[in-house]
Amino acid sequence: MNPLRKVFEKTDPYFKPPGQLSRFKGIYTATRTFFFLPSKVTGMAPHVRDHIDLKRFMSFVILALLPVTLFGMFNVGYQYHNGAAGVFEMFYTGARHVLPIIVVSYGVGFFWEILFATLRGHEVTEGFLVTGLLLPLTLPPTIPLWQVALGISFGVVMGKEVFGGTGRNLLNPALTARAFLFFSYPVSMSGNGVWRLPSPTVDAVGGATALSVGGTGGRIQEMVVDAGFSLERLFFGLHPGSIGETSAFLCFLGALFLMVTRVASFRIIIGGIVGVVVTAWGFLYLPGPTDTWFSAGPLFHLFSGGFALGISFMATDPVSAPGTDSGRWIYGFLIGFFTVLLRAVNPAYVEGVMLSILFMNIFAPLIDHISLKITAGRRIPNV
Amino acid sequence: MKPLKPGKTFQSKINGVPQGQATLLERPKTVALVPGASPFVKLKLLVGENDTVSVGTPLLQDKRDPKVLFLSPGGGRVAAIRRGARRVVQEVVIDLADDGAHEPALSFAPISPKALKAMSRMEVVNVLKLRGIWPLIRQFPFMDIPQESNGFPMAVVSLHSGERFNPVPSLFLKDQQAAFLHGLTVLQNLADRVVVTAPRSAMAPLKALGLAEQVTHVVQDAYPAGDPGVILYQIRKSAAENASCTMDPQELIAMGHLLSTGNVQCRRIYAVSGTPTRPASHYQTRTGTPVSHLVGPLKQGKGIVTGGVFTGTITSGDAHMGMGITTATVLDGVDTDAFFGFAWPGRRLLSESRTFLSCLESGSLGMDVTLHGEERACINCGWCDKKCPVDLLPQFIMKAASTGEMEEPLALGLLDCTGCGLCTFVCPSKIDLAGILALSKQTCYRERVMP
Amino acid sequence: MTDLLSLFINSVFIGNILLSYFLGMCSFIAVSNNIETSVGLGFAVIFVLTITAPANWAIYHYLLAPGALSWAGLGHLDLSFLKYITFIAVIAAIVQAVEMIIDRYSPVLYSALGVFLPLIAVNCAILGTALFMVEREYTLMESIVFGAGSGTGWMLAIVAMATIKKKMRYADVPDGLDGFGITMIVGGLMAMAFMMFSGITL
Amino acid sequence: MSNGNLTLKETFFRGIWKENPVAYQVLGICSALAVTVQMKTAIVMGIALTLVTGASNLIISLLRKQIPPTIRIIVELTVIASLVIVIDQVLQAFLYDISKQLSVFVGLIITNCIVLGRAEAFALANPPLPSLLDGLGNGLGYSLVLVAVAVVRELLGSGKLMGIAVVPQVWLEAGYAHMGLMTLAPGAFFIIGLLVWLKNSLPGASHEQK
Repeated sequence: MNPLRKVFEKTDPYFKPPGQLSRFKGIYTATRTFFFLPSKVTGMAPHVRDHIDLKRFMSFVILALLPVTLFGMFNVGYQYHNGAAGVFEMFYTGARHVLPIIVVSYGVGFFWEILFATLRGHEVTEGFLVTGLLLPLTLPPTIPLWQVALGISFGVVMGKEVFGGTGRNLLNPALTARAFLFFSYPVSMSGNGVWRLPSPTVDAVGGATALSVGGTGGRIQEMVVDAGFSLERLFFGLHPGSIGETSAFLCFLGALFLMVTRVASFRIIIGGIVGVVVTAWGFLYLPGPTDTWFSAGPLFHLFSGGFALGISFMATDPVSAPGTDSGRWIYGFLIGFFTVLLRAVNPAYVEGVMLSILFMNIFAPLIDHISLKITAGRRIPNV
Repeated sequence: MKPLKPGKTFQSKINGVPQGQATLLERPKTVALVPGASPFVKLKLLVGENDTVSVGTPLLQDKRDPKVLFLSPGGGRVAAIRRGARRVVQEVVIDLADDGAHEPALSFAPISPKALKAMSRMEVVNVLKLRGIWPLIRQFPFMDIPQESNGFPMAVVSLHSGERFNPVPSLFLKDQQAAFLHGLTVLQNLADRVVVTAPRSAMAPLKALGLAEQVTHVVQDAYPAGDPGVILYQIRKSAAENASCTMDPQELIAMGHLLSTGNVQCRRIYAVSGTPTRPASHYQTRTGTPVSHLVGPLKQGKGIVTGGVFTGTITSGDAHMGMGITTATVLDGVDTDAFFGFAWPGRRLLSESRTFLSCLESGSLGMDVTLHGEERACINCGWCDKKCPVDLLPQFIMKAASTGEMEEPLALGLLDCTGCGLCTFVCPSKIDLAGILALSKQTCYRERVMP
Repeated sequence: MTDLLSLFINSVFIGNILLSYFLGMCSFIAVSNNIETSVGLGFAVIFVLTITAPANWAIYHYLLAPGALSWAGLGHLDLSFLKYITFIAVIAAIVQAVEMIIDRYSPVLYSALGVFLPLIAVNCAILGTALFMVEREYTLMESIVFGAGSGTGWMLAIVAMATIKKKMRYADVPDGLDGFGITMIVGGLMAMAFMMFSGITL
Repeated sequence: MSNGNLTLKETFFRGIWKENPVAYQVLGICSALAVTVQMKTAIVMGIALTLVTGASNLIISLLRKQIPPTIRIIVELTVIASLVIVIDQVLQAFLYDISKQLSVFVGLIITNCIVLGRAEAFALANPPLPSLLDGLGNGLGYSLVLVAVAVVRELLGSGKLMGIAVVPQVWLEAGYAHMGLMTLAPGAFFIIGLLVWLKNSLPGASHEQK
């Protein structure tokens, strides 16, 4: 017998009522089921069940996020050393700064998760594993840790737990946390100085993102390239930005993995990409300034900023997205549309993808309502 | 003979599909009348324990319509009357008379096809009620015993539901062509239109039996393409057709047999599948035979499901096969925890998702009766509506029904739900969607039909 | 033209009368339990705002504002302190008149909007819009656009809230927070999402 | 809401806590939030509303036998609007800056559900003294919520109380930053939501009916 199982079997009575520790049943069950997937026998038809469960489901999202996370660590180090160091040294520098953010995010988040699970008697759910990793990926590497803690607390409590936990929330908790930090601590979250760790070797002002380029006359594409953001660079990700957002390539790779395994809805992802391409292309032909992101064209819009990360991992959070297929297309498309719109006409929040997703989260129930009305109207009534 | 357009189905290949010809089993010691799972029937017992009965003696009566009788499937002594929750009669067990050759049996007057055509619909209905056949005709959308004797807009006879564990049509139709055709004539008398469907794979054997022309629609070879509710959903043109009826093909044969010969037909072909101790195959024996008689001795850690793995019930070996139920499946029921269950690549794990390596495997996979996870809140992933054969959005109906509201689930098509169980099967949150939908249907029935 | 469009966008999204000025909250909370009703009330608010904003504008600029009565030779009068009582009277009168007119000429519209009209008379979004209009010194055209925009923004918020409440039937809100408290928190989350438009320039 | 057996003291105090108008009666939230970025405006707003509620309750109670039921709403609105005009003029005369900051929200006291609600529910059926106390009590209760929200928003949002910086400079140098969200509209929503939650979780407070 597995020695671990022995430990669980010995401790089991303490956590089952009327055991002394039955108050902490939530933590115990969560730990136990993490190691040993329970296999309750079905009581009602159907008597066979698919092997997929939420642990598997969420661990696939984590799996898709891993390359993004690891690359994010590497890139943080790369930006610090300006590429002038060994690969391992750069990765190590990055990891040293990124890991604490992830640890704080998971630690504080779990505290709230467990507190609510214990107080309200529900299970500790797997959804948080994704939230806890997603939030750090949307943050700049220079963010103070106490702000991470505050952000994840807000996201988990106000974004999720007040609604009853994973599955019952309205907004993506990681995005709620991110938006909270964005509006609360704009100094830590935007501007040119936050995307690169303060480094003795590199000028901090050089740490601007591609989206902050523009507005000084000339053509935006050339200006962006001149500023050091060629399309390849934006695509592969060796440029300053939020920890996880820089590599559009790895984000889309993760998206592809999630689409193939059907964990994420391809309708949202494709819809979002179509939304960006169509809108960006439309703006290209509209009269408007040529020196801002207004006329940057589809490819620059697709690969820059947090769009790839957002559309692959945040927009596809099924809970906060519409539940109907037609709704998902519209939802994805509008996220793309608003992303480009904000970059084009809102100089205050050029990095609009996160807010666009949050905004569409709010309207997801409306989209669902309308599309359900239409679907129900098409059926031959049976009432 | 029209092929129906392919719908959403269960695609995985599975182990334990019954193979080969029907083997004749020896005569069981007991048989039982198991009136079935319809939650709406209120039964009245007409016999007591130790009474002597013949094949065809009325044992039960529907309180709502005293003319609706349930006849005994065996001759002998009433050994036990088993009751379930709220003292509802579940089984009337009959010890068969020792001598198989002299089993007492009632005989009815035969009715020829010609005489049948001359009878009015009302007369046919009365004959069916008194001869115990009426309870086997089920009416949509509640799958209740039909309460009114009006004609049905349509009668759907599906020769195979598409679930691979069900009996193959050519086996139970063999040598029963006349009874089958006679049964169809009865249905033609009752319904404006009779629809007979068979999966593509059954068409060649049916042609050999000379029954291919009877098939009006060919369906996919996959579950639940052949489910009568799914077929009705696909071919109906108007809301009036929602009141159609359906009948199990073997019961249709029995009906034809009873009317043409006057004798109750007590033979059935059963499919035994999964991992039983005897080979997974077809067996011919009495109606209402004990489950253990059918599947053989049961090993530790196994469970028996009768009536299909997606829609049936878990039974014990000493229970008997219910009316209209023709499959028994033995599945593993290991109640052990899988170490790091969520992290295995899963080369041999059955899943409709693509999160296991098994989606790349070409071989077939085993099933078991475990949940494979813990119940969680719905995460709105929408896999249930990707599998629903009648295009429902089960998660929305579930959420609307959870507030006890009735209007919205009905508008979303709740009554079209055939209870195929695929939504529950694929749900990663392990929510029993099919069960919740079935419960709301029952609530709806109570509000509507029995106010 | 661009100015008016900008003003419209501004009043729908950025300065949303409900989500950034907290006006019309009572009916927002009371009515958002039903989607159809919210849509009806939303249209009624748009309708009434589009009419009362210019009406109040005219009254203010020709009767109440400092020097407004110069056409009657009373240019030295400043009656602007009477604006509260005048506006509320004008709104009540217009709502009453509108109710009677649509009852007389369009029973269909009346059955759709009629029940909501009396509710609106005391909706602070209506008075608030009129007061903002005065404070921000809009022109007549601007006041019409501002009225329509505020109404649209209010309707957008209440319809979104109603659909969210429908989705939240599945939620499991802690006891003390259930009802009013969670509505406020959802309102806050909505307000946060709407803030993505702040700073927009057209 | 029977007042048959209530003492004058209870009449006064229940509006402040037990049946606090903002949290319990779900009334008057509209203007409760927009002026809570700073404590100063919140306090002035609270005083203004308390005076209006008290005075309107008193006047309407005095007139209650003369008001014909059919036009009572119009009379009530006229009384309230006149009082608001007075308050507004006083504010403009003596506290011009704050009056500017309060913007249209003083005027919106007219449509504040608390004022009309108390007039309808209490003053129309009770003698002047209890009505006055009821009005003042409810007004104070409203002010309490307003000030509570304002304290949190001003403290967290800009590190000040009544305009005076209270967050030590050392904190700011150590990396503390003000929570900008609190000065924005969503902050008010969150605070009021959490306040209601807190109040409903405390013993002795009656829970709002769903």
